[in-house]
Amino acid sequence: MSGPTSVSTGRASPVTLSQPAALQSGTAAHQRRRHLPLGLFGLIGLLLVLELVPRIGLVSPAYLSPTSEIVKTLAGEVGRPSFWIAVWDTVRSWAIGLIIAVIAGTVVGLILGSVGFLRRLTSSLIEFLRPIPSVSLVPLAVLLYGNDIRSKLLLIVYAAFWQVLIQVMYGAHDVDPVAADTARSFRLGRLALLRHVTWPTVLPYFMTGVRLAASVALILAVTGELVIGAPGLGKEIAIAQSSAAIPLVYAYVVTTGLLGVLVNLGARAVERRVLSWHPSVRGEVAA
Amino acid sequence: MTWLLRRATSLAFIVGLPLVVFVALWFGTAGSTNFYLPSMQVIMDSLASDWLGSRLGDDVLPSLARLAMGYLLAAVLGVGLGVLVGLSRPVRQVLEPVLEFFRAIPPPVLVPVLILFAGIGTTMKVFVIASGAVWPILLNSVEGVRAVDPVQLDTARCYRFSRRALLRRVVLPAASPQIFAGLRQALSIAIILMVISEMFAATNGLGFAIVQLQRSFAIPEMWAGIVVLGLLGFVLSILFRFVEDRVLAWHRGLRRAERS
Amino acid sequence: APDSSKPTVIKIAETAGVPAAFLEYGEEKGLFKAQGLDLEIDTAAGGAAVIPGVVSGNYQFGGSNTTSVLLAASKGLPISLVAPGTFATDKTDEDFSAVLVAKDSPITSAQDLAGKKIAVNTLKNIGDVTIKAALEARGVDTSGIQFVELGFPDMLATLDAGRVDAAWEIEPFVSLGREQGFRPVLWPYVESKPSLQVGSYVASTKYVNERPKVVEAFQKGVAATAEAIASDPAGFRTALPTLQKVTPEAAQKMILPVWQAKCDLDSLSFMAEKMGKYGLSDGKIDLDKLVASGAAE
Amino acid sequence: MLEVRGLRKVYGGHGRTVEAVRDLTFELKAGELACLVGPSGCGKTTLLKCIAGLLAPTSGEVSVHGQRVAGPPADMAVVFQEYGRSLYPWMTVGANVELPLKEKRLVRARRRQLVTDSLAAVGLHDVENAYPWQLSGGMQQRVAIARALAYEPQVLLMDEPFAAVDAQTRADLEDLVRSVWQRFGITLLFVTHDIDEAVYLGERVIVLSASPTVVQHQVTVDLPTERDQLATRSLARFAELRAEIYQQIHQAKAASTADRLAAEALA
Amino acid sequence: MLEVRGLRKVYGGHGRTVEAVRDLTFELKAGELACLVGPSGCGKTTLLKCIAGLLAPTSGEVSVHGQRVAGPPADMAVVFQEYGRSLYPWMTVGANVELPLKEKRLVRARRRQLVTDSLAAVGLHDVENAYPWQLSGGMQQRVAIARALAYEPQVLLMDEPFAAVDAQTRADLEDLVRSVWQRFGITLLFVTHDIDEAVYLGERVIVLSASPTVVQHQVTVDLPTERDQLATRSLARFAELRAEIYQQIHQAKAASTADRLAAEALA
Ligand SMILES: Nc1ncnc2c1ncn2[C@@H]1O[C@H](COP(=O)(O)OP(=O)(O)OP(=O)(O)O)[C@@H](O)[C@H]1O
Ligand SMILES: Nc1ncnc2c1ncn2[C@@H]1O[C@H](COP(=O)(O)OP(=O)(O)OP(=O)(O)O)[C@@H](O)[C@H]1O
Ligand SMILES: O=[N+]([O-])[O-]
Ligand SMILES: [Mg+2]
Ligand SMILES: [Mg+2]
Repeated sequence: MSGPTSVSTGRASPVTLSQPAALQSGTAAHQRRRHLPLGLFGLIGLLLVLELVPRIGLVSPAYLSPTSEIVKTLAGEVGRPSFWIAVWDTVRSWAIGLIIAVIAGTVVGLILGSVGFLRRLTSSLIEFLRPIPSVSLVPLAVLLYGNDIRSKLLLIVYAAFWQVLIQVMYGAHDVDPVAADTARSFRLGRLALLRHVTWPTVLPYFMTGVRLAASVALILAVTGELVIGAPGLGKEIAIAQSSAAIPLVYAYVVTTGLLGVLVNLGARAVERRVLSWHPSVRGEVAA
Repeated sequence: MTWLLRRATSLAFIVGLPLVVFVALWFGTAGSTNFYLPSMQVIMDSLASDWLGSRLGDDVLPSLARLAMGYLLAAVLGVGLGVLVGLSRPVRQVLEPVLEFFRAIPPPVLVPVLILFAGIGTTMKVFVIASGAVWPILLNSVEGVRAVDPVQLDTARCYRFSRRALLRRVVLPAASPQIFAGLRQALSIAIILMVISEMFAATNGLGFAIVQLQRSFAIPEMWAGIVVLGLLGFVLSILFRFVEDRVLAWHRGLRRAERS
Repeated sequence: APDSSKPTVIKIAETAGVPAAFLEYGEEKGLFKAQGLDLEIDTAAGGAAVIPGVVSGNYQFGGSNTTSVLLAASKGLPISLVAPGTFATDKTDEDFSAVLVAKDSPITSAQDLAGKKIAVNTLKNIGDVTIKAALEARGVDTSGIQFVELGFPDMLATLDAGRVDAAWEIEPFVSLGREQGFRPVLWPYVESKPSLQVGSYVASTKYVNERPKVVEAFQKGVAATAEAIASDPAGFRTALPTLQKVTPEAAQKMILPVWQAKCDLDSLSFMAEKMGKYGLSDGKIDLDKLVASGAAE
Repeated sequence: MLEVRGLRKVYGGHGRTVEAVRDLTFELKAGELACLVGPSGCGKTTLLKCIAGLLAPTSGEVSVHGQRVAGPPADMAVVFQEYGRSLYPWMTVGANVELPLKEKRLVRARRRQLVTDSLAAVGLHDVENAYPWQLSGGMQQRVAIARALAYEPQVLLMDEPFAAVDAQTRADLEDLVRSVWQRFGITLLFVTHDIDEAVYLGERVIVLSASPTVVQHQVTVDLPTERDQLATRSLARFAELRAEIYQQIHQAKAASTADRLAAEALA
Repeated sequence: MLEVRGLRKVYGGHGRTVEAVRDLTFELKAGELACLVGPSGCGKTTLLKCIAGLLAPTSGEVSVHGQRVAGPPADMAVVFQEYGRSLYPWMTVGANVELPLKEKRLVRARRRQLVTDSLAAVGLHDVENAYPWQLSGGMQQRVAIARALAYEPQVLLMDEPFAAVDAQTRADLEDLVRSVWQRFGITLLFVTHDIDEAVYLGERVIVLSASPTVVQHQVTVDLPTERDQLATRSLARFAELRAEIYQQIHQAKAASTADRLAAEALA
């Protein structure tokens, strides 16, 4: 019911906050059409700032290339197969690593989140392992797998796994007791409880976890390539850096960022579908 | 008596599994000949001699200071921006792609740009930490705010709460369970970013030392450093839980009461 | 023994840029093939993976800087030095590595570096060791110098902003910096020891023991490539842009390192001694054990 | 004072479009107490939300104090049907009642007094320091009522406020509401599904039809102003009024069923 | 069939220890329909949760079918007071009703039929595809009832199930509950705060005292089995029973007030 938006509520104190859906003008379709351009404005604004900062001499263009230069370089790269091979290398390891992390994180998270005993038993070990950065596992990864994709995967999975795990655990812990009591009173089995009550409650947390994991995985894919030298965008960045090709560095950085935006657009679209019933989404979809 | 028993069991839960894993590793790695995977005993030796000695003041403390500053900055930014973005759809629509763009840029490639603006000192490292830790806080704040019960909001609006009161009394408390989920996640990410930030332009710090040890092939010392990282995360998470238990006492109580 | 009809495939990791171009040049000219080797070259973006990769057997050979190799050896890593990599020049005003200062910096000579803040890409490695050695050779007090770790690509901007006093750069950043007005005040490699052996190829001790013929073939390939470049430097410069991400202009202008057929034991013991002196290693590095047969004269 | 003119509200989305309210027009004079009855799902809550400025009508308008409602008007309090969710679980009962008073910038002493008095008025003396979730359903509902009373509103909207309390308490609360209304001259719109309650409480009863909703009927309650649970309810006029309204609601439902059957026949 | 013996429940924590239920002992025969009344906050919901196996008693025990209750017993359905939260917002109304039937492994056709029938029985024909949060309070409550009915339980516990529905619908639902009870021989425990409703519905009315709660009184409702909203309610015996129970509850509250005053005087 609450489609957060800003509406002045008149008289004494103008409060800008969540308004019932009906106060929002326009139909669902209309809003969806408006959604994209608004986001584009934001991106365009950012690009403008990045164009101006080196142009007005705030930072020397030798170190921070103006947007136009980056776009030009990027346009040149896009025509090359090697660019797409690098993108593919990164995206592939990202996707595989993410899938592994999401599945493992969800399964373990659901189990730990709903079985109090196991959660208490493992919490200290988790708190111990979680802050260990993937990057410090580089020697181990290289030792085990060299600069093979599996090295990257180890780093990606290790980093992304925790994101999903923690969110899912918090979510599984947050099941509405009345909802759970209802299920129990109808003698829903463990699996049915999981599927029909726990999982829908976890879903919003899970989606946040996946979005966090997706970007952490992308970060680790690129970082892994940078540090280990496994093929992909990160390696291209490192090579461009070491040959002082500044616009090229930024072109690859921008590519990474755009990948991130794409990933999020996808996640949002999925979210709108699977969470259409949730207060955070239903206001936005309803007229 | 029961109090003592409760304390004892909760302690057993905390140390139980780590102890088992430790013992397993101790015997599993005893007599290891792999240069990169030394025996637990060697690691523990270097932990005691090296890390609990001079490095504590030289490397661990400066790291902790930067960590604290970066985490605080991330928390303020994340909650502040998160509430703003969560409350207003236009703001969300404009900012989301920009935020996602930045979120996808790996800190190691962001660092050179940060160096341009923030130099190579502590400021830069604090920004690097904040730039990574802010995301879970931001995302969870946005989602937490968006999921506030509509009836609770309607109530506040009816009583014409000021904007401030609405935020402080309704939106933030209602979103606080999820905000805390984000803060907790950010804590370990901040530690990770602390390590990454110290890979650039550093002269001391826990992350710096670990990378340095790794590069100079002091492998047992490096593993000992990683253990210190883990211990650090562990201690901080206990501190965190202490705070969380107080701030979210109502939520715990609510859930427990309803479950009892 | 290498079968001449079917070349032995060798996985080798080397630093991106000019060092990797060296191997690629030799491969392209068929100089390794002539020894029955087929190189599969991995350009390591960061150096972190090379030596561990060699130890674990993911690579048969790896190129790294000499200091790192000696460090690894001093910690007891089972590796052998099988061939030389790059060498510094013997000209004290023209090398592929220099300490630069900003155009308007008050620092005008190496003497002024005392007590200053200098950026190096890796602390406690070849940069600070050779800088200290070179300055001491000139009688400068190095005790007050503060080294800061910074990536080569980030140094010029940082120098420009005045956040460090000087920066130890390598090519192509040295040429690039000089074009922009940065001034070299010290040539640490050459000035600590002319024709210093900067790079080295290593293999695991186990591999050296088990496949002496392959090692020998590799040494011959390196020697032949070094010879080819020495006899036709222009040819190498022309080939550079096709091998690595180097622009043709930079390839023509940049100062190249030197390659030689055999290791320079003097360089190695010089480096080992300085490393001991500056506390990088706890003294004794057994060079006899480290350097594989056939690697040096 | 409170005018509803041509109000229409259509809910859409999620594959379900409902014309909750079709065309409502009525008016409350300042200081009047009217009860609103109508079948379940006819749009009573919807109407109240529109009056409270929480929901924008599809067409038509609401005005309070002669001003068109665009957001929650000043000095209006609402007791929500979903009482449980309208209390803040992170605050004690006392803090829940006090918070709106803080927002009204009352001084501490006055606030404390209002909190204590209003909780006592709804029969909750000793729960000030409990959390809402430590209370039974009926107790929670009374806390929500106490909060509205403590606010000392000029306009009070109550949505089935006694649904979860026992008969005895309910009778007490009914008398409380009437006495508060008389004492402070509040304008009060009271939604209930209990016809006896509507007659007992109101000066007027507005009967809504089944959805799509219009005002089906209005009955002026010509009972004496001073009311008494036993005496008033046993008046003959009480029974008449009760019967009249019952009859109207029955018709409302029948009509809607007839409508539906007719529609189905056509389809 | 359903036995409650010496049941005691103390809530603790958050600086507030409440002895919600002190000592309850009563019993329901198979196929009996008993109504439970008592002042707000006296522990009716608490008792129901203990019977449903959702809450462990502090002492005493509950047994169903001669078996001690440790978890939710088979073939028991519960309609919760917090109907809103007991419906799953992520499922349509139809799916909410159908879910327990799936768990019961009924075939699809049978499930569909039960869903349609039970929704129709509570007067909701056309909301199967709506989400719970698109419905009015009273409609949500009826969905919760429909879900319990569709489950075809042997034991049915209902916690103020008609609190949010209008008088007419309420009357219809009361008759529905009685007819279902008669048809299927269900054992039914029905919590209400409406004394008339308790008398009209029940074969027996159990009156609880105010907290700390004991069984204050039990009244056998010796009205004819066939009941009719108008005829039954106008019987003299109905009025007598009603008065008796009213009297008892009044006493219960008075006693608790006296207790409290005495306690305060001592303190
Ligand atoms: N989770 C809880 N924690 C602490 N106290 C509780 C809790 N739940 C209920 N109580 C207390 O127990 C007593 C009985 O509550 P219960 O909900 O059983 O009453 P009830 O008879 O159902 O009331 P109502 O008719 O208002 O629903 C109340 O005093 C209440 O404050
Ligand atoms: N958020 C919503 N989205 C879609 N439909 C809604 C929404 N809220 C209410 N409705 C529909 O509007 C109609 C009127 O609902 P409303 O809650 O106003 O009824 P009511 O008169 O208060 O009923 P009750 O007495 O049961 O509380 C119902 O058909 C309901 O299904
Ligand atoms: O684990 N990470 O380095 O993000
Ligand atoms: Mg309603
Ligand atoms: Mg109750």
